[in-house]
Amino acid sequence: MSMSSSIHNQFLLFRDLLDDYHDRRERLIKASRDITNISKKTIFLLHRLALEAQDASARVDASKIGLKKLTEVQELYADMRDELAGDQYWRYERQVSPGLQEYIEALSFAHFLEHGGLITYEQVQATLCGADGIAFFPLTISDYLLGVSDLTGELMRFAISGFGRPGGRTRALETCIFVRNCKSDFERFTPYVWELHKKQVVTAQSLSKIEDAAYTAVVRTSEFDLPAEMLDDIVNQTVLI
Amino acid sequence: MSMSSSIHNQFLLFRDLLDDYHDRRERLIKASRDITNISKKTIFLLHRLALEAQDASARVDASKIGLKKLTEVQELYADMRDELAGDQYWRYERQVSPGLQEYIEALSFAHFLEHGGLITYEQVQATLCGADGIAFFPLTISDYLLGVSDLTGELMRFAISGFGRPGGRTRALETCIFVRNCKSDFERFTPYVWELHKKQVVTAQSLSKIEDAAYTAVVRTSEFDLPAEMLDDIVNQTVLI
Amino acid sequence: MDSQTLANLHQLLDQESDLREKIRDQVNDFDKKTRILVGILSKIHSTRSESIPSLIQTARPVLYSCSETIVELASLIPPNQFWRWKDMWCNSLRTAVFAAALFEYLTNGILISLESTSNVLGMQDRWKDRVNLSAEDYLHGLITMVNELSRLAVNAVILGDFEQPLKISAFVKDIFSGFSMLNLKNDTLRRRFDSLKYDVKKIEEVVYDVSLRKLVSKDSSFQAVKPTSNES
Amino acid sequence: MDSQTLANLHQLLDQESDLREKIRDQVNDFDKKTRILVGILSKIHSTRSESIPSLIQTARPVLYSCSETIVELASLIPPNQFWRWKDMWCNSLRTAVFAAALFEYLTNGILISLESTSNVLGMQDRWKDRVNLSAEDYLHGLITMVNELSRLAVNAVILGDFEQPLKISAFVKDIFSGFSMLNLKNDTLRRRFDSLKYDVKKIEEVVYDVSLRKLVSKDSSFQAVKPTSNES
Amino acid sequence: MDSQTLANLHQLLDQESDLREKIRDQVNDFDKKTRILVGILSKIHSTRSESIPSLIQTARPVLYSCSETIVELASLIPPNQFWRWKDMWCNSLRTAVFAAALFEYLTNGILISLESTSNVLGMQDRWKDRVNLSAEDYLHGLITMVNELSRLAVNAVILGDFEQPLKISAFVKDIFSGFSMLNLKNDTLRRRFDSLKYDVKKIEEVVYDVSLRKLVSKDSSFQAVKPTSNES
Amino acid sequence: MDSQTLANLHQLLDQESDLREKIRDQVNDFDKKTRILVGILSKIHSTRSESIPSLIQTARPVLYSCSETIVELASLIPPNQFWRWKDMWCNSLRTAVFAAALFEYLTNGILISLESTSNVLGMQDRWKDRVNLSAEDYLHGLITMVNELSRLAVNAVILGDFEQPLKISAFVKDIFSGFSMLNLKNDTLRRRFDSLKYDVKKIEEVVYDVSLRKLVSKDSSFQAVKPTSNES
Amino acid sequence: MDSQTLANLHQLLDQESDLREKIRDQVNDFDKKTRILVGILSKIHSTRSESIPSLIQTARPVLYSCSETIVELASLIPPNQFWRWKDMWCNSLRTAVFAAALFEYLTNGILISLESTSNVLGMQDRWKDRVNLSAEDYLHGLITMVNELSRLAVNAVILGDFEQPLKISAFVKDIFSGFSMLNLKNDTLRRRFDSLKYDVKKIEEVVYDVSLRKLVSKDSSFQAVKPTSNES
Amino acid sequence: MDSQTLANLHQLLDQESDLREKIRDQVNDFDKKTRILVGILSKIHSTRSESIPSLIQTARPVLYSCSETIVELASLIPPNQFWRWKDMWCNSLRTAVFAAALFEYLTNGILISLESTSNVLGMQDRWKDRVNLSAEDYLHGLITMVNELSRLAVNAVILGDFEQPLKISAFVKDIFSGFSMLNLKNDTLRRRFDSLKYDVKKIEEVVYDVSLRKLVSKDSSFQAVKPTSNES
Ligand SMILES: [Mn+2]
Ligand SMILES: [Mn+2]
Repeated sequence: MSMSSSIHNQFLLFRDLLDDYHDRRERLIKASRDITNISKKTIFLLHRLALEAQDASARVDASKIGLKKLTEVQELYADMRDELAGDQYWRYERQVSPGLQEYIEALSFAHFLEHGGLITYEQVQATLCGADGIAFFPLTISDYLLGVSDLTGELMRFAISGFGRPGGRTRALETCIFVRNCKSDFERFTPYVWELHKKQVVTAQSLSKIEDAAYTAVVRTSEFDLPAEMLDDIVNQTVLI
Repeated sequence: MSMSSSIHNQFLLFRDLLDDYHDRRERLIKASRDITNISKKTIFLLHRLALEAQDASARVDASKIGLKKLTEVQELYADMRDELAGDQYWRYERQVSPGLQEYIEALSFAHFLEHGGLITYEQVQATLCGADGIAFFPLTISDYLLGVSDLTGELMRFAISGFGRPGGRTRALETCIFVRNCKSDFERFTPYVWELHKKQVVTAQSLSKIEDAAYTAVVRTSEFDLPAEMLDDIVNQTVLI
Repeated sequence: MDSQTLANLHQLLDQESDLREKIRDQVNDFDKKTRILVGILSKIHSTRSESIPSLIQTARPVLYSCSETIVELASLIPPNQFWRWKDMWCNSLRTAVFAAALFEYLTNGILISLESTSNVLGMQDRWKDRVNLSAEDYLHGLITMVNELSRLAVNAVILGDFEQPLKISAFVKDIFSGFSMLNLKNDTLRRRFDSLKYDVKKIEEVVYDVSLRKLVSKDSSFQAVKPTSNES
Repeated sequence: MDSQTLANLHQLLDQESDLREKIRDQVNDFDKKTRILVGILSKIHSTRSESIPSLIQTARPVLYSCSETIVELASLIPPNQFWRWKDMWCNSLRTAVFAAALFEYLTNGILISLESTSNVLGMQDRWKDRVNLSAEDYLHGLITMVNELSRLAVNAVILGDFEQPLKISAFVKDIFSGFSMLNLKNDTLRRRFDSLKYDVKKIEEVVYDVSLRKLVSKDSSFQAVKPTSNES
Repeated sequence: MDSQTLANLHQLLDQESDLREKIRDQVNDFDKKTRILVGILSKIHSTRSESIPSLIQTARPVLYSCSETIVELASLIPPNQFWRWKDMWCNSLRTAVFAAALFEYLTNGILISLESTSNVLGMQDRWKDRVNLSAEDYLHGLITMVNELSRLAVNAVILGDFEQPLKISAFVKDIFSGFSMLNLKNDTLRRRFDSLKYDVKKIEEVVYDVSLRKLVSKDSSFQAVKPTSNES
Repeated sequence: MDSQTLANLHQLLDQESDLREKIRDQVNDFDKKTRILVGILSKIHSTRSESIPSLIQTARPVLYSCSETIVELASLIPPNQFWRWKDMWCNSLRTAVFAAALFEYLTNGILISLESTSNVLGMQDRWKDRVNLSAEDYLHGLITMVNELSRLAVNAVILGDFEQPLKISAFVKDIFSGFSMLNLKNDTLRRRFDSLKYDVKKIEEVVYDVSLRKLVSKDSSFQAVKPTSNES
Repeated sequence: MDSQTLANLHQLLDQESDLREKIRDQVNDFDKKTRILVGILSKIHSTRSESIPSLIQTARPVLYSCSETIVELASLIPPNQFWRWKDMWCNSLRTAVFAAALFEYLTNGILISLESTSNVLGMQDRWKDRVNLSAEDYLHGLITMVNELSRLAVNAVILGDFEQPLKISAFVKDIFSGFSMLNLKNDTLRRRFDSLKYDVKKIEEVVYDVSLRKLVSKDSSFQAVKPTSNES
Repeated sequence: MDSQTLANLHQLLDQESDLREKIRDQVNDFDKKTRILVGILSKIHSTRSESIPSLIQTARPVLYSCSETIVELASLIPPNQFWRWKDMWCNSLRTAVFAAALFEYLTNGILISLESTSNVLGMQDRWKDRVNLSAEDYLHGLITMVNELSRLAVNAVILGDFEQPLKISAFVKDIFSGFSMLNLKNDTLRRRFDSLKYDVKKIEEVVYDVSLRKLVSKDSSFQAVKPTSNES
């Protein structure tokens, strides 16, 4: 089977190109799985620490520990930098996105514990830069929005778990307002980012659960003619006896 | 939050157990992806070599090269041996199966090229043993059947591609009979191995394609009162002119 | 395939298929026992504290009889194949763990360990590659217990027992802290752990109600709520 | 989110959305051009060899006009975002590749290289991070050409041209060997490569038919089949 | 196909198609009646106990009229084909069972039996191969009733009736423990049984709320959690 | 195909394709507006009663701006083709209906009629073959409003407003019993009607909580469950 | 809901439901007629050319009887609601178009226009807001005809008619190149257009087979691949 | 629930559950037999005509053994419950019908009737309320046979038997035109009927190939396309 050598060479080149593409894709998928795992573990860690944290400064400490753990993710992204250089990021976006969104979820949870607010797009991008200040890859608004949208689910768990702890009822109310604002703010982005629709449905469910919890607290407190804090103190004393 | 230390210790142990389980699962998933990739590349390699092979001995050589490439897979399984020791294999069966079936597909293709027949269950298991003769893990009949069932798809490609090559028509007829026997033999296993049902549907499609190809050859040859080989020769001379 | 190969594969598959049937029979049996257990235990919601011990006494033989089924399973499962078949009986096993854990709490007020549960269920170390109690099944059993305890907190108050919710609260918080230490995936355990949070919350609400009422109506007639009839 | 942040994100998303609209307009235009190309090229099946050059002459300006659209696209796409948007125009681009490759075969009887195709389509190296011809799109274009050539082999015989199938056979076998060198995944390219096998087979059948008939009826009247009217 | 076979098949398929149409008409009718029933019964949530009897009086003729539709169905269905067609009317039938069971509870405070329900709906034993009340449909009807009673417990309290939740609690627990004994393999029934658990819990919480606030006499409160008497 | 037929078909299909593009642009615009509306309206849950009017004041211009899009749509749609294109904008339209209905409830405490909603959205009778408000879309909008009101009942209590749930309860029950009368064959509407049942239950539970704790006067509480007067 | 609104909605939904039933009856009737048509037309594959006219004669009354059903439909559909209901009868209508187009080809060898088809089916311009023949349905009917003609090409050869494939080839290529010009965004139409390609190829192969074997005169063979004359 | 009701329900559900297990065992057995049948019958494609009888001889005992399973099923199913359980075995039954129909064609060249199939499978009239062969299952079996025959036409040619395709063509067209007359509302049957069209086409193409190449006598070829006699 003789083939003109120029055709042969061209197809040899294609073979290398395709093999390189598939190999790189595999490496990025694997790295992305690792990133997802670290991020999920960080979220559990943050829940654990936040639950034990009695006050704001303890929550700041919790956040710091979580952020430290997330530097492992940042290192992985630094390693992937060359694979994603130039126009390559967009070629592998679908492989990189899932892990990235999980990372953003974890990062925004840590940020919330420290600042009580939503991490900005610029702040997320800033964590994905080398020492030279150059971004490892461009952060899409879509990944940012989808990542922080997942935060609302974790905040629901945070609010429910903390319910019986000192100050938990107040925190549930605060979280309720924060999540409600998220839902309201994200709403107008849904025409632009298709998957955000589904996430908003989940956010609505989480919000409803937080509202129900806050409602329960208010209803019970309202039955007595005493300030909520005083009622809390009474309960705590009874339990301690 | 005080917790009895025995409970605490017990949950610490659970944490390690679960982390270990998830980490090992990840490692096996990654190894399985690698195995799938090597196996797929081997199948392409075998097609390439088989297409160029002019006679049986060239096909045996092709098979040898493919089998050599598959030792990479065997090494990966040797590395996984400890992870899958004792009762652990069954815990991770679902992670290991897809790659294993792809490997069996590649292996049975190489075997077919060399021997013209179906690799046996024992022969497959034998490739997955250490130097000590001990199996890395137990091979399920289900993985064996599902792996060799995929072979029929590759044989269809093999038969169609080889159609215009010297001897291709005869080989298409042989392959047709082989695949038909596979389908017939596997049929009675379908009540035992659920996924085999779907594979049989694919096998039926492949078989139909091979039959159509063989049919075309027969119909054209039948129009002339000369033996098929002589007709082939005539065609080859015309093409070469 | 030559007919010998065919026959061999066939025989192996038939053996597997037979084994599955035999396991299924045992699991049906196991299932029947745990259904009876659940039936008896559902009475705790209408039983006064003092009668709980005798209720447990009734249930204990049923729980112990589970170990017979487990022995049967252990003799059926081939070596090293624990993980292959365990899904078939894990629902029943989790229910048995739930019962054992609830017994322990109601009797001694403490959390049963995985090891003790194994013992109660008659698991033997030499079978552990065939039948054993995995951490996952143990944890599922505990969550089922907490689900039940949150109902018990409510019903105890109806029966006039204001201490039980406080005890339950302390006990369940410990378990909750234990679960918080784990890194879970998005699987059933994670989903059930999320449900556990609601149980804890419900129990806290009962504690809240009870505490405030205790103080507001110090020497309240609540204390006096006692049924007229004596039941065992 | 404060209103500034909201506004910023909004603006960015609106820009993206605008860009998509503009690209879509260009793609519609590209699509229209390639549809015309396909229309003209479908006439090869009813055109005698000698009139093929003039047929191609008619089509060439349409093909060249594609480069104008490509220039427009290149000016729209932001740096490094080639892979982000390419799916929008890849169907049109593959059709253009198909046309360029078919022209080359019909004119010179050889396979056009990726580089030449790029040139024909007016791709410029300094844009390659915005618009370029990827190997994948090039390969898809070649397969479409082979699909068409297997029809041409049949129709050439109807028109009395018994050499064309032989030429096509040799040409296509080379391409097929090239494709065989690639390691494909279970994606569209693999599926289309499978289809290519059937084209090769079809062409072989025509070669078989023609070869036998040529020999069987040596000085056959086939050779004489000539249409009466001359068309350009 | 010989023309006899064909004619037979033709007739069979046409008959089936006609029959389906006729059944559909009856089912539409049945559906209309049960929709009216549900409409009337939904008023129990805003009706004081003393007016419940007259509300039921209004609904009873509608319930009885269902038996007319059932007679029609029985005359349509060919012998032995009960199981072939029953899915078409099972929703309506379950709603009728629900109504019958709710009537019985509100009137006599007891659970209607499957047999009595059959009678109320005018089922006749000699039709049982064409139309009858299956255990499954009966149980579905009961679950719907419990769903409604958990709402009634809440609404009774709003209307100032603190005894009703206790009665409901005792009644529902009895049903619930009955269900717990059953070996429900059936998927839908199993899933709906899970919904029963939520109803029981909800009703317990209502009883808890009124007990905690001493809104009922101690005696009745105690009854609510202790429906079955002589068990250990 | 003769060239006239072809040219006609060509034109028809091109017009259709252009029209679809233009409608899509308007629908995108409509969608953006309704998303902004939903964003603003979600703030009612954290707004005290007294500030609701000013919140609505902010949202009203956005709602009114929808009528501009509707005018545009009406000018695009060819005569008689309402049913051909309506699916493209029905989601946005239903959201707009939801907003209009919620405004009406929050402002005047009454249910907006289909006709008034048409007016608010700027529908004109002379377009009814091109753009109009169908019963189905109106009903979908109402269900969305009820879904929102059940959350509002909860959130009003959080803000210390115990009367709102009672008002909502009376309002929603009225709508619910209206829906119950309708013969909903339509599958989506039927399924969403089922969601109404949950909303009604949820609101009843809120009314229960505030009644039980005497956070509202007995009278208003009674009103909430007794909207229709002369029955039983 | 006030009772007027409710009554209106009720009536609207009931009317819709009734109308759907009535349309379904007509569509069943339409369907029966087109099934008979298809039955008769399927005989073309075993009928020699000379008997085709009398076969068509048998079928023509059935085709004309379709217009009666169409009149009925036009009287049922409310003004402007063509697009609302058309999906219900579009399958039958497309089959009728197929029959009309096939008649025309077999009788006169030409392509029926959309307008003539409308006339054959008795469509009236003054109903066009209720019932009309859309371009889409017309095109679907044509594709079905081509599918049938590719079978006819094969069967004609079996019956010894070697000219028919050539005629079909010329006729179908004309249609095919017409379709190629169209901008088919519509998904089903696009997919069915792909099936056309296979038909064209199949027909070409039949022409190839008969040409190769010199079963037709050179002239006609040449015609088959050169249907359009004056293009470059 | 009173204990009698409960006990009855318990027994009913347990019986049902046991019965299901027993039926499943029989169905598994049935399935194994039919898989063996299919395995043997797939050899017809590589068996020369003269050896077909002995191949059928091998398979016949397996087919007859199916009747034993059917007897078992008939003894398990309670009176009147045919339609309740039939779905469990319908796949196996259809395969058995397929085998019986294929035997009949290969042996006698004719279509087996529904009644004969019933007899072959050992169905007894006195069981018809428990086990019988429905028209639907019979038709499914026939379609499977036609699917197989279209492959047999191809494979017979490979084995050098050019007459078989003609016989198959006549036989299948007869069945096809029978099916065309039926009013198939049933969705699955309708969809599978569509697959028949492909089979008919495929077989026609085989007949075409052998006719074109004069591999069969003109007469038999003509018969293949001309099964029905007195038509115009
Ligand atoms: Mn999450
Ligand atoms: Mn493969």
